[in-house]
Amino acid sequence: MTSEQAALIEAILFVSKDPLELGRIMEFLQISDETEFEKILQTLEKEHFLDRPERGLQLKRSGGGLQLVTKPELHDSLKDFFTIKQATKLTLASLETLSIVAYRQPATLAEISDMRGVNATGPVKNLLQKKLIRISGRKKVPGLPALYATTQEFLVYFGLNDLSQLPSLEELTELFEEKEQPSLFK
Amino acid sequence: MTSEQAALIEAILFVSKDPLELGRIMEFLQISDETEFEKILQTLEKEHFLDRPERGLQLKRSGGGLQLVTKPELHDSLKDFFTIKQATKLTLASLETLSIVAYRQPATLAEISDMRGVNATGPVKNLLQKKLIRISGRKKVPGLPALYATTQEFLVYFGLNDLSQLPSLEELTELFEEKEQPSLFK
Amino acid sequence: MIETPVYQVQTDFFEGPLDLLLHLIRKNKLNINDIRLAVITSEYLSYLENKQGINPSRESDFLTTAATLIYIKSRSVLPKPESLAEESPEKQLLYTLIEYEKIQKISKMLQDMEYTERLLWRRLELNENFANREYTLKEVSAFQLAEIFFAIVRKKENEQFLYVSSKSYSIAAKQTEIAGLIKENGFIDFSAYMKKLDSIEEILVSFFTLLEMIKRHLLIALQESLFGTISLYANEACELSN
Repeated sequence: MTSEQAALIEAILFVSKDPLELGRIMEFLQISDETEFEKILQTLEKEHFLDRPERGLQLKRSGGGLQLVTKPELHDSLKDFFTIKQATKLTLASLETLSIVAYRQPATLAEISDMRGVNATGPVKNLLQKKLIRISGRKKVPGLPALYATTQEFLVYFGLNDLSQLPSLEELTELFEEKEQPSLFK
Repeated sequence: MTSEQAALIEAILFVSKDPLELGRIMEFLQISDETEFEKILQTLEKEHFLDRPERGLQLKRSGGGLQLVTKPELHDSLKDFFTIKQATKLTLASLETLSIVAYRQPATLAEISDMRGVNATGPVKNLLQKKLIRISGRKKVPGLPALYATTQEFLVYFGLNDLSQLPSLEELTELFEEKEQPSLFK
Repeated sequence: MIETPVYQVQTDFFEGPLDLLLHLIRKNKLNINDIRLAVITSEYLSYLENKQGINPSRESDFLTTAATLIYIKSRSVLPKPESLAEESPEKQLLYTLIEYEKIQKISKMLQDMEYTERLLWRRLELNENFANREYTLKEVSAFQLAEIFFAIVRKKENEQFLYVSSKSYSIAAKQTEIAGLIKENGFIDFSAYMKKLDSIEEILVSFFTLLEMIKRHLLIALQESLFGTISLYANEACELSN
């Protein structure tokens, strides 16, 4: 096995996340003898991966193909590293309520409950406590119900700079329906 | 650098899709001294990747982080092997628009169009979709037009570590002056 | 990075009027600080007349500059030609040109950098499930989803479906439904899925459910081409059901 062959095998396995068929790799390296190829693979696997404690990867055969994967003994460390520690997530009822407030604000509790088909008192209270919505005023109808709108914290949660960053219909029209400029030469 | 550290760095870089922040890797390896970490990285880069012709990968710093990529000399072979086309290159119109955003950020669509002498709606839309630019806010003028700025993906796409790595306009002029035809800056 | 061979993109057209003007200035070996733009006006106009290098969809931009040039020229033949005064249109245009020349330099530099970077292949550039297809897939932003979403809302509004449904929809139920559909079919065609929904409420709830699932990395949205359909896939790294 030449070092060029080893480098190429590593690179193609790295790029393609799917197991690669042995036949394709053989063809690529212009090796026609299966026994020879098998020997190359075994040398590669042992000398470049398994026998090297400084390497975090190994070769794996699965589904009739060859794949690069991390070594099993690193599993726990990797799991630690890639676990995203999330702050408490919003309940689904709260999200649902929030979606209505975001697009229909300012909205009253009755309007929100109507749209959800269930009473929204709980979620509204929850969202108020989490400061994702606030009372922005009173609707001028009998009983003067509170009107709810989204807050600064809402923007942060959804990664928005300001409410106008929620894609508006106008924005989308401007950016995504570019009209061809009328040609003046005809 | 222990072989365990080397193996771990390789494994986490292999698994993560985006460049990994150096700080996160340091924390993971429980290294607090930046100089020490820098030395580890340089040893790793040289001894485990660059100096080994049998390896197809190398380390790359971009977007403020570290990433595993294939070696540049393997590009043609990889292109042959994978019939898939790489993502299309940017058009000149998009590159011009991106240049303006990169150097004048944040900039509005009107400002970009003015500087190019042609309407930039198409390229802006294209760059938004490619996530190379983003809406960073609103300009406080009538109509509150969106302000565009470059993204993290912009850095990664062009192999930059941070925006300060872009040459200044003065440096740029010097760089181009010798090899260019009659320069307009004199 | 500047030393790498310049990877030129050939285009049939000048990128715009400024590009053409710079070309004419260079061609005539003129210095931008001495130049009277009136000198190259007729040459500019002949390009426009012959449509040489003129992008048809940008004709109006070229014409606007032509009008400015003619105006500048007409001022220059007045008995008392003004020097390049503060507010003269010539000075303004020259300033724009100088700035535009910088942009061209930066563009060339970015192009070289792009060329260099494209030699390095990253993982996931090829999505695992599509290794044998001919097109590339890119992740789409919430912005694009929103585009389609609003198009559907508009359509629904035209159909006067607004508020007709008395059914209520919950994000929890939607998430289960979407997870089920993806499990069954492997993916969801976003447009087709949204079109099947029968009320504004259901669309809103579905849309926010999808956004949230994407935000939580439960789903990946991919688009085959610029205006192609958007497909939603389960993110293998996550359990769809949680």
